[in-house]
Amino acid sequence: MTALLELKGVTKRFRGLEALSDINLSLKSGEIVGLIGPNGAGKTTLVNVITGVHTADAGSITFNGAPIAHMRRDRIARLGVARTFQVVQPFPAMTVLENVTAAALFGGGAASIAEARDAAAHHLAFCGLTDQAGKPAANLTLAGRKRLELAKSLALRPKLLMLDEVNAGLNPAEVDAALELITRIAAQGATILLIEHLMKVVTRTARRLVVLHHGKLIADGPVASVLSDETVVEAYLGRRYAERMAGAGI
Amino acid sequence: MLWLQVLVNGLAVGGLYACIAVGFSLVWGVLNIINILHGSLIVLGGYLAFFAHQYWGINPFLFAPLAGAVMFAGGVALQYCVINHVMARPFLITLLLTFGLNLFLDNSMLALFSADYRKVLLNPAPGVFDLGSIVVPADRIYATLVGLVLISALALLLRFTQFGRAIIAVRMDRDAAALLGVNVRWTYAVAFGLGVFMAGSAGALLSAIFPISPVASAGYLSKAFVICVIGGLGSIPGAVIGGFALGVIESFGALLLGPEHALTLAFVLLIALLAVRPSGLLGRQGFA
Amino acid sequence: MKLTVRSALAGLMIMAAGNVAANAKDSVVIGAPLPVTGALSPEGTKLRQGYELWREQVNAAGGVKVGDRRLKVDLRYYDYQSQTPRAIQVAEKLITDDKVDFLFSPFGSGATKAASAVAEKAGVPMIASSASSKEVFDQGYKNLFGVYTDNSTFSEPLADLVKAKLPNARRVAILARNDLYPLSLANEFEKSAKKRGFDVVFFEKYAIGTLDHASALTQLRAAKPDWIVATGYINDLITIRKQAADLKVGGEAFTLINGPAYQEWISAVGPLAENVTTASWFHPVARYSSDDVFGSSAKFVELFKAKYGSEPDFTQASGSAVGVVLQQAIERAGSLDRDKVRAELKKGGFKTFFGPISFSDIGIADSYVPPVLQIQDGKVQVVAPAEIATSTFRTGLK
Amino acid sequence: MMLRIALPLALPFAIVAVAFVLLSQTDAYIIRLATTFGMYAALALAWNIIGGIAGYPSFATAAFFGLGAYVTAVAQNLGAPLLVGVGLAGAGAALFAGLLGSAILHLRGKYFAIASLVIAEVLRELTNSWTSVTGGGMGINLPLAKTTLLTQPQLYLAAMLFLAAAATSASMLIDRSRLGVALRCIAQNEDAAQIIGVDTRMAKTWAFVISSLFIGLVGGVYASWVTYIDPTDVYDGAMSVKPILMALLGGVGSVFGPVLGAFAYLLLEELLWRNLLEFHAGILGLLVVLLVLFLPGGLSQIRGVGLVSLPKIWRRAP
Repeated sequence: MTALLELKGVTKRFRGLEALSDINLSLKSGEIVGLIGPNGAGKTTLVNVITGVHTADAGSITFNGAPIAHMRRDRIARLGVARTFQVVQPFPAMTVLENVTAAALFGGGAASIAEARDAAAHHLAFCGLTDQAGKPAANLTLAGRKRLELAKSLALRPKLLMLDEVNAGLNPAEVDAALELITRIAAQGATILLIEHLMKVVTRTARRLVVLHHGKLIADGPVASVLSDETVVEAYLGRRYAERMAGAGI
Repeated sequence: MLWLQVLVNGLAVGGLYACIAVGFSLVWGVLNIINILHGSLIVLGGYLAFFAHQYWGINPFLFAPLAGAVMFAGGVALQYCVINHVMARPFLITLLLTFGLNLFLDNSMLALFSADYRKVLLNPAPGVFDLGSIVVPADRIYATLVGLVLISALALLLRFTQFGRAIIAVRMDRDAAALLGVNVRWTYAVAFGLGVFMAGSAGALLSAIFPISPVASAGYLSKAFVICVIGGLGSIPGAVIGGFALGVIESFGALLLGPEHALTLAFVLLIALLAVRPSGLLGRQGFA
Repeated sequence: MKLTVRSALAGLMIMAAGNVAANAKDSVVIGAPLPVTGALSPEGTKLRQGYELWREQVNAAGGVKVGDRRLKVDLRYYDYQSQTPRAIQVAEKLITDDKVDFLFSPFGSGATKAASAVAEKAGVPMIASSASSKEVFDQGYKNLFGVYTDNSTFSEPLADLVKAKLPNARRVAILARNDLYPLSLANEFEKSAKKRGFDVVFFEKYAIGTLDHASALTQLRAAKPDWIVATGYINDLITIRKQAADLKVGGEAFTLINGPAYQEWISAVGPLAENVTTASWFHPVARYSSDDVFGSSAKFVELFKAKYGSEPDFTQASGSAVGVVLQQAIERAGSLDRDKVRAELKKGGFKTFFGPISFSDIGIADSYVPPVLQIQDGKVQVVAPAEIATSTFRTGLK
Repeated sequence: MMLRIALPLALPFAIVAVAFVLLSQTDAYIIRLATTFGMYAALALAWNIIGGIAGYPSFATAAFFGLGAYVTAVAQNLGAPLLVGVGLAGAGAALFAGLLGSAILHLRGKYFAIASLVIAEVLRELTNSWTSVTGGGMGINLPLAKTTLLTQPQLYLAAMLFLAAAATSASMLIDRSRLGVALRCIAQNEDAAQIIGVDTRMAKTWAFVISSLFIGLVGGVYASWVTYIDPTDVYDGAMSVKPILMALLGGVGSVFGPVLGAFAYLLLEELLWRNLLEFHAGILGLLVVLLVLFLPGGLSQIRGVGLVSLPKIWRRAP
């Protein structure tokens, strides 16, 4: 099976500072991959480069056989690349249903507004938002807005779904619910890239783990082997992990 | 020699342009308001200087800071009592508010002072600096010098006083500034007041150079706009650079294309600049 | 809330309807579009002063004599905001809504030209106070009558004067505002100068709204003119005069039109006004005796000073002049009938304080010689024609 | 389905036709006011497409208005009939907007506002200095329209009302189309719109082009109506601000808000102007201030003017 997403030698600089250097990464269809690394490691930059928010300074990105490194964001989205934002990005004055309808209409390729609305209702049900459908998006709770982000992403009928800190700011119960949702999404066949701080989330759902540190990919492999990789643990994960666990009180 | 004189002309008017634009730029940068009122405020400063000169014989170049100070109080009050109510709203709303205020102020001045053109007549006349084949009008040099002193004072105030830092903090991130204990409402009011101060003193500085009339306000506003876009929105050094740049561009435009096309060149450059570098010559990159 | 909105709307409607009140025929209704706000508001104020003085005088004397009745003058003003299309709308409104008998023109050549089309369509005679460009009158309209003489009546005597007093002057520089009247005037000056063998070494236009004239004047200076002519409105000419001095622009004669005939211009430029020449259609030194409500130029000036505290300039005088011309035409016709009044206007021969007024075939006054003026010792002096001159032409500039 | 398309197409025109029949026999003053209303409504509706629905605060209305006016004037002076002249005005403005859009539609918020504001200044300067074609500062006269069925005032009343109806139809159709959804997404969060696959560049350009098409057409009819235009008047900055005021007065972004706003604005403007010779503009300014301070959502905030608060149409179930 060929790779769904293939990054080769991707480099991104901001004012001379290398945010990503020479990233090589390949995701296969149906995989759930965890992407971890401390703040400023370049995780969000990597997502931004893949989705076309930033253009890579060097390297190639291929999605489903098509080069997308210089493609506009909306076209990349229509090819089937969806993402959620660390800071949620709803259309605040629209209702929850309208938000998802818009996503189904454009990224999801619905033929008409009516068809898009039907699809949206389905995705809302899937994400457990049906009873909130008529609310303006701005009135949702944080957990609700995160779910809305997910529903919008699903409405794009993504082949690749990148979830950026989808659990940040949620309480443990909400995190559990979100994880359950992610597992169900994965079951539908989409490739998922899970960008996370919380190890618990990653280890519970992902089989493969990628570690970014100072813009470099320092480890890539099955969860168990990455976590036991001495260099990763000692040079980076061990300290961070410990601090984080202590800080989050988990 | 002709070219040198044209360059000098451009720089001489450029200094005045810088004075016109700084207050507008400050308000734009800190309050995120396009202050349509700015041109009328310049005219009002001109009237203050005119009457001060007529009744008390005060030289307008010396009077400029005083005109600014008087109007500063008015500016603070206006912001605090009126404009502050819509600070959180989209800029279209604040723009319409200042548009309405401008209609009101313009027409009030028309009713109070009539539209007759007036001008401060200095006695003795300041004359010119004659440098052989190049002449430079002295009054423009005085106005530019006083203007640059005031602008520098403003820049120092912003950089080195606690209040100045508060203004910059509010400009960067108003919520964070509020959390750090900055009184945002008051900061906005004073920042607006400083913009009005600069408009008022600019008006006084121009009162001996250009005719004063309420109908002149739109012309000043449009100059301020163009200068700020050239120099960078909300940047004080940018407004100064933009002022001189516009002066020189217009001057050479008139020479190369004929006086009737002086502005065309400036505008064409402006559009090009907007398309390529919307933040202006000195502004920060991005769509802040 | 609902109630307030509804009642407010109702109130507004009543206000709107109020103005269209009945218009019984005990008055002559004259419509006058005025630029009260906007760029032309200084001129609008002046015109209105002229209109008001005339109305006061006529109404104090009982009104306009129409047959054996005396009708009061009812002037209807609306602000056209110095916008020409708005002036057209105002003219239209005055005709159809206020049902005026006659019209005075808006200010200046451009707006007059535009509004004259409306008057022509409706067949309403319109007396133009302040239009002097041929382009306004050559449209073949029958209802337009202007009390100003043609622009060439400025350029010709001035060119004669410069030619006579400065025999060595050869080079002429012309700087014109790119606007109907100033440009038309500048073209006349070019013609008059060329006719007399001058070299026009510089002819440039500047855009409306130009704040700074340094570059144009630098080029003008480089052309080394003996005689400089600049056209525009008062604010342009204040700046041009000042910047010419700033740049040490030389020359033996300096002509600026329209501006120096206004007292505000002289106050604004101060000593720099010395020896600047200009021309205007009226000056308080005029000594015409008249058949109009004023009786003579001197009496008009006296009444004007009594009411407004200053000597009338030509724009203020033109406001009264259109009044007296219309009044005489109505009184001669003995009726408010537009055709009859128009016929009287065409006949001309009005003796007014402004001068003897008759109109050429195209409707522009051609019956008097406007004075050439020069500022001397801070005062406006008439230097031509010789019959009414109060001083002699001085050369050089301060 | 057919009804969803046919109704917005037909309804505004039907209303306008009735209005025309009723108004065309009234006196010239009422006709002039009604014509002005048609013009204001069309301009406000057109602005609302880019400024309200798409949320791009355009100050280029004066630019397209002036451009349309001058295209018609020049075309008619070269011998083109009125209809061709006005058609060219609309096409010219739309084409210009398409080209301009690629240069300035990537700017956001106030940067876009400033860029669009400068366009009118540039066009005014160009028109001023291109004397051989435009007549420069002297302005340009237009030939009187030849009419057979209608009188002159009736012709322009019909034309402006027609444009207002067309702009209403266009707004209603956009509102319930993919384009409308795309524009609303852009207005609320452009980055998010791109992420869900909205071709924002295309959508914005279409909104700008459609908006400018109507503004150009209105400019063309206006030029023919007043028979004389000059650069200062048709590129007047107030022409850019007025439609915004009207839209704001009626409620930004809604379909019928601009129409109501245009009516209210015209009523105010006319009343003040008729009754106050000297200070009408000053009072208007004061009213604008009060409006912004106390009715930031427009007239629709007042109970009793519920007319405009119709539900957003595309929200309604099919």
